Amino acid sequence: MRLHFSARQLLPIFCLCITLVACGSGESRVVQGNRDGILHYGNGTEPQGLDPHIVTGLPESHIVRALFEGLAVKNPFTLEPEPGVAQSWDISEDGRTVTFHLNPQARWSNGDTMTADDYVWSWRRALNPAMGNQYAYMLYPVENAEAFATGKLEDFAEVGVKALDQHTLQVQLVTATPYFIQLMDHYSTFAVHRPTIEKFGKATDRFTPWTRVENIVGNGAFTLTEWKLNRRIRVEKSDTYWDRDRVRLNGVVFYPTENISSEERMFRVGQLHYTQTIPLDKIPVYRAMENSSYVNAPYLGTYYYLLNINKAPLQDVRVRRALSLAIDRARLNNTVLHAANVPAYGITPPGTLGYQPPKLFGHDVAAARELLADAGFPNGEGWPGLELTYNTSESHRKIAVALQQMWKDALNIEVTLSNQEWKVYLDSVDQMNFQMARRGWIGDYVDPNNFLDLFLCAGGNNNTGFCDPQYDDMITRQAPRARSREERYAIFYAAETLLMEQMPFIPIYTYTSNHLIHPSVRDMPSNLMDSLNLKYVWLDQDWEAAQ
Amino acid sequence: MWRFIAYRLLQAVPVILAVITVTFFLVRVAPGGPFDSEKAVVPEVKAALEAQYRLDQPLLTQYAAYLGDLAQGELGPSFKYPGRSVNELIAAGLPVTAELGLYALLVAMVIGGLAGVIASLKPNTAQDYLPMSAAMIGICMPSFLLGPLLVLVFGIYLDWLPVSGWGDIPGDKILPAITLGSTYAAYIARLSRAGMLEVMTQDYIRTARAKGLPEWQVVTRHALRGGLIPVVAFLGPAFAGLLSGSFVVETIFQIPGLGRFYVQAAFNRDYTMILGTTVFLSTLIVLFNLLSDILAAWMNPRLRTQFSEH
Amino acid sequence: MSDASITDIAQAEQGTSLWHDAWLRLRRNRLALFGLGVLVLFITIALITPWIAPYGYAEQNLDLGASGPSAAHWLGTDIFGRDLLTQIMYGGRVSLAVGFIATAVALLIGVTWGAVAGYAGGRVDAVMMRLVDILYALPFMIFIVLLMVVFGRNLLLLFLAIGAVEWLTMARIMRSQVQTLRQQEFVEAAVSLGLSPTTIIRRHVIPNALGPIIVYTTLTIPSVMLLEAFLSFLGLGIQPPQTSWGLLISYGAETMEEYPWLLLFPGLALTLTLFSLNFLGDGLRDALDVRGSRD
Amino acid sequence: MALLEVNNLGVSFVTRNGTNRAVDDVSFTVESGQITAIIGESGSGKSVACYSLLGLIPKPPGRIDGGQALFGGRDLLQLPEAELRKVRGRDIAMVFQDPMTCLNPYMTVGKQLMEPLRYHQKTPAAQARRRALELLQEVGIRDPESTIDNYPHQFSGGMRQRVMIAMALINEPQLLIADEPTTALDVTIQAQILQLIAGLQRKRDIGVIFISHDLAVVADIADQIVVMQEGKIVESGDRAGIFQHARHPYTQKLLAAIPADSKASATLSPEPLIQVRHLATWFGQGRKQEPVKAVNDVSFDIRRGEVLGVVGESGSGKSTIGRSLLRLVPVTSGQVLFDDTDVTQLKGRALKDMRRRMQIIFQDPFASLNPRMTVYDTLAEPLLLHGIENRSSVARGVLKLMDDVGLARNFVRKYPHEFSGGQRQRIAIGRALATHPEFVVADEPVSALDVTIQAQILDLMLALGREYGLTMLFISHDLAVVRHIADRILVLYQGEIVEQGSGQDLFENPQQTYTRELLQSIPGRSLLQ
Repeated sequence: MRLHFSARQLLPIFCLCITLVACGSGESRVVQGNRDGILHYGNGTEPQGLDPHIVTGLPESHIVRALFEGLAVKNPFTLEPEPGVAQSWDISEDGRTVTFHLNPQARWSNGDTMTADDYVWSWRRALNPAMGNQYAYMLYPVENAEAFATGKLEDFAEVGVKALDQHTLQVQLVTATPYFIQLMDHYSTFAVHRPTIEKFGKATDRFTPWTRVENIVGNGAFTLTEWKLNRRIRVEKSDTYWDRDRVRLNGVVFYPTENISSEERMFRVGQLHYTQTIPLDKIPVYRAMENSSYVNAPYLGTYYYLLNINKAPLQDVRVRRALSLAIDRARLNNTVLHAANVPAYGITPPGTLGYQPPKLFGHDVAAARELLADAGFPNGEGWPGLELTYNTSESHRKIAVALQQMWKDALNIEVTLSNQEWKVYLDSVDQMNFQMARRGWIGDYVDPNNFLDLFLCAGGNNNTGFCDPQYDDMITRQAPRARSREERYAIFYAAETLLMEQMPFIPIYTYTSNHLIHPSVRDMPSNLMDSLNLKYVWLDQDWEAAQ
Repeated sequence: MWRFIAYRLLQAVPVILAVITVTFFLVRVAPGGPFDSEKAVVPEVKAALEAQYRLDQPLLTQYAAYLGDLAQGELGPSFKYPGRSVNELIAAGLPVTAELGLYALLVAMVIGGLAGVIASLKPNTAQDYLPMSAAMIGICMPSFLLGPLLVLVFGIYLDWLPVSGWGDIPGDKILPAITLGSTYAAYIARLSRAGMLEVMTQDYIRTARAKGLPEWQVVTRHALRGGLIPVVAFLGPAFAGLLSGSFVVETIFQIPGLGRFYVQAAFNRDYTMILGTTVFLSTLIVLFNLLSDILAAWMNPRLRTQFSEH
Repeated sequence: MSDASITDIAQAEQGTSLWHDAWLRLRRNRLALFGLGVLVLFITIALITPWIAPYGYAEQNLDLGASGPSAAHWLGTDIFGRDLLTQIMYGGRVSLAVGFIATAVALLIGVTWGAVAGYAGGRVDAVMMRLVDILYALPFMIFIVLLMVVFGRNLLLLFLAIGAVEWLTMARIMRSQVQTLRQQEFVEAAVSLGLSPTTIIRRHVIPNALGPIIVYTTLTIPSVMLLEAFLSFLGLGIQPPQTSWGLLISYGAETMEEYPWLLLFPGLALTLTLFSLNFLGDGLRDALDVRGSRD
Repeated sequence: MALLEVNNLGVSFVTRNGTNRAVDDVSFTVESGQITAIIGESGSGKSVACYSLLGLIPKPPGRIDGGQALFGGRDLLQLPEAELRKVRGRDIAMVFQDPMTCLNPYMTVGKQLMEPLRYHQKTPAAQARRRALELLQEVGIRDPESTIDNYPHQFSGGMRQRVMIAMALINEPQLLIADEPTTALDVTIQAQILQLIAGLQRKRDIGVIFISHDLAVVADIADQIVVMQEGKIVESGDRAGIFQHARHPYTQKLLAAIPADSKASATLSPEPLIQVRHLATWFGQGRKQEPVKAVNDVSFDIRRGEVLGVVGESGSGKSTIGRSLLRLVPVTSGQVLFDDTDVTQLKGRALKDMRRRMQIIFQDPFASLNPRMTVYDTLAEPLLLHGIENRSSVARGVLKLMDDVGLARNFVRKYPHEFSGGQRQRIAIGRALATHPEFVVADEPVSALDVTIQAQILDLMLALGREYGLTMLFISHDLAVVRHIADRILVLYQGEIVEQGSGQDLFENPQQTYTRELLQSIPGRSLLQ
């Protein structure tokens, strides 16, 4: 091997390759996309898979909702249910029987007609415990669905879902559930193409390649044309979808944009139309731009700290209330969070279909110090210490550090921080070995019940040790029987007041959705569920003129 | 020669086996399982999931089953990506990481090598300190700082190079390679400087000068070969370091490499994925160590003749 | 034979001991002195930080938020309004501690492991070095992530984990040094005197193998500091409100456009430490190189 | 007109601790067709003078203070670098001391040989290759066709020096400067190289400057001799003038230092201290490779108080014998009886006690002392280890040793790097004597020293031998030195004893052809009585 190059020869080669490269990276994807009707969408992490009955994350839901469609669909502007595969539905007098009338035009992407039997078979697959569907509880309002899903019931025939004929599906509910139609938009209730699945193995098999590009059969507005791992997923307009005339996009490309700073940079150089989120410290920069692409809107979710009320010193309600009153939520939001969110004083986000939660307290340091003194820790003496557990993330750290100092200044108490890696944090919360832990809950459907049922004694996601029979009774028995929405909300209001008096958790803020959306993207409204309906979205080529 | 390679490869098998065993049990000790998620999972569903992936069997049987599959080259299904096998994910990720590692090594050798050689010509003068300090920047600027900085300057302000991606837009491999390679440029600069200084004091350099050759020919024709052997011997460990550090660069530049899969797998307790990536990364490291040892030996004629004799 | 008394020895012309001789040579190397000066300055500041820090390290001023260098805050403040100079001083305590202690751990294990493997040779050497190969083959970053995840996070584990990974190259360098020294005649002379192998290693081999080790150590310290930063970047390093230069740099990197000083000053501290370590290391290596002295 | 005329040349080195004048006002001339020898000990400036003419002294520390160097009508000292390089490559060529390191190990011999030709005269490759083959033939390399493409490590020391000479002559230079070309070679090979240089000089009628520290080496071939001491020329003249009637005391001292006589026979007790029976030490018993039989079935006795000399060339196994006796090297088979106990079977404590009674002195004074231990520590260590002195008395013991070996007491706290080669060897001897051994192996103790220092060390060893009643095994490749110090001599060739006898017998009537060849190769044969 002869190393005979000399420094003189090497220099020209080096300069050559520098000039070759410095010719810019050509036309940006956004400009191309606007011309070809292709939306470039920053989708967060790499999707796990596309089987509606297996996936759990948000990134997966965006793609599954493009490839499949439920019986009903959320209108992106009003969030009210719209006809999907079911062109209409009627609810019985006592609200316990729902009959869906399927749209005869509804087709699978391989041309097969959609039938009611598809739904019976699909719901059986979704509820089958062997499937391991973590969102099976979406169908629990259906009679005996929970029994079947927990293995107590073998025969699926007893579950309240029947195909009266090819195009009529009748569902028998356990009790009147006003939000049941909304659940039909959740992908774990979607129908899946039986022949395709059975071609590759048993119904409940998780390893089958039926969701591969060459095999997948869906019934949504788009079909899957390319999936390059950790690179991009491309879907194109389906020509079998019943409402295809309304669809104005020719295709969508989803990018796994895990690193939020890189995602923002891709947006800035025109590689993305839409970003999943935005780095906290970039918010003031974008907000200052005129006709900025920064979009901020309320989002159906609450950020709060779980309090383990079985562990000292949190078993004393006065301590819990003191901790909550000592926090200046407005100041936290305006400084560290750059006014991106809304301070919260309860669990239910304000304006959830018109429901306004009670506000029992505000930022009151004097009252907080008094409460703490009553509880036996005057000016922080004898304070045993308190540990706040949170999972590793930029914003969680910033909030925790700010609050740690607020408690120190206001109550002169020591709060130590324990930053844990994702799975370790989940394990700590699950095993209740924490004193105070960060928690965020995003609504599955737009109804106060989805937030208030968190703190039921048997609530799977309670994790506070709080259990009040009177509260349970109001939520599980009284509310469903309310004859009108006002009466139901009054019961919810009373229940939430009782809850906040006990303060098993410290609400911090109500989520907001934060995205960078290119001005050329039209009819992609922000809504409380931040839900994406690609059927309505279109790209306006001469967006600059409009500005 | 081939006996030597066969011998080293044979030695690699216990090394990789040890790596698998250590990782297999270490991962299971970590708190949190593959199926925990923020929304509490119904116990029955969790049990069903664990049964599907044979996690409910005793640890030793799982270990034996895993080795059995591994023998046939089957790395098992991924927990996090149902429907995809670890083989498939690695097949997608490995070539990218290896390619990124090679380009980074190239960058490190060019920057480090040039800096080291130039510095060694006039030790302890400005011509020594300037290139060495420039190469030193690589060490004190971590990739999670250098990457974004390069992207800002070349990607956004100058708009010369793409901001992210791998292989889609021409030129998108340059910034990641520089970011990853710069750390090792410093090591290589120091090694090549020391190597060259050592060689320049050798007698055969004086002979070359006595022949009346100009200084730059003395350096390139005579000094370079001997001076750069320590650098070549260092390529093996450097590549190992690059592979380990690659996933930061992969996250910053959205590169579909194995490193990124690995971190996701570690954080999601995707046991089969962790094992699969560890096995492949270790094999890549062992192979590359072997390659750099052979290359270093090949450059030295004395060892080369010994090789070809037996 | 005149009875020589101890005093006779004392008056003996005080030979310049090697370390003393090395110090004389080092003193003439301006750059190495500059490096030594900076290091001593940083270490003293780190030691007396609690008494001289202008502000409490956790003292926040949320309304102020991130502000540039000003009269009140010489190096500006971070997003919580905390004084950056104080953060850098406290960060220095952790970074320098991690840097020096983890490297010391690596030095201790690496030197002894390499010396024994190099001196023993044969089968012992083969086994010991195979173990080093195994650890080399293990992608060490992943090994640390798993270690930190499994055993949770505390500073001691951080030192041990980093030290346990950095000693591999140290062991290899030491082994090759010892193998060359082993053939030196003064080692054979020591054997012929009847000294035990451990004494020979301790008194004759290790002191003569320190040159390259010192140079490598000056490279290890900064890379260990960066490794700590990397672990903290992943959220596995130290816990807030503790901080380190690495953490400050990783936070600064995220907001380098909006608040550049948050990145500039911690970066400067680390770079300065790195350069002074390297100048000192080179100076030390040249000073200790006996060959370069008289003949 | 002289080929090279050097007038009042001055060269000094600017170092941190002051400037020292290496060459002080030196003038000499070199005639073409003659061999001019420059003789001087290390540090006398003989090499610096020649190197500075060709600009081979690195300028920052080195500095030419003045003088002229007329060659072919031009003053070399004033020539610009580019011009000087042309002269250096084409008209004046050099051959250096150590052939093992002077050839580029990473380049084939052929390519290095052709390089000066290709660079200076741009001759095409094929023609240059033919020229190279001719030269290799001329310098005596058999069958150059098959070896020209080999690498340097595939040649022996002597062969490599021949290649160096061929490389120097390829451009038909007018002047050849040879800097101690044979010092690193075995005596038989040294003789051949000396003949080669003399023969080539006559055939090509070129000027040769032969630099050496040993007058004996140039005794046969030098026409003119220049003697230098501490940067100055103390005497110069033709060969006969210098050897027969040297005027300057330093020259006389150099002449006297050449060991010329053989040791008077002393009466010794017949009773053997060491008995070696069928000793064999093989290396590299790999599975398949053929083991190297360094020492193969050797038997001999050493009587108490006797100095047994072992003579042989490199690779003859003489050092291995010494190390085998002291168990520094694993013995393959055979017995070594020391005072009737078999050393080869000893273990642990017994081996350690035995080690006290046997010691070794090495060749290279720079490598045999731990650079990081003061003289005091080096001497105190054996005294304390074997309990010869205790904590309080060790200081006295160290000083006594220093007196015995002739080292000034106030050097006791100094480090090895602060001593000259000769002083270091004295320290090594002191260390060996510390344990009051009965038997000492001296492995080429003086080969690396200048001639005058060599003489002093030999006398010291003889004196200490008598005073301590030592039995000694003296190993060397220099027959003249061994004859001077040894009572009896073993001649070793490829691991086997070829002949043995007293110094006198061996010199008068050598039996074996190899011994005769050895005797013939002693440089300055004519000087010996």
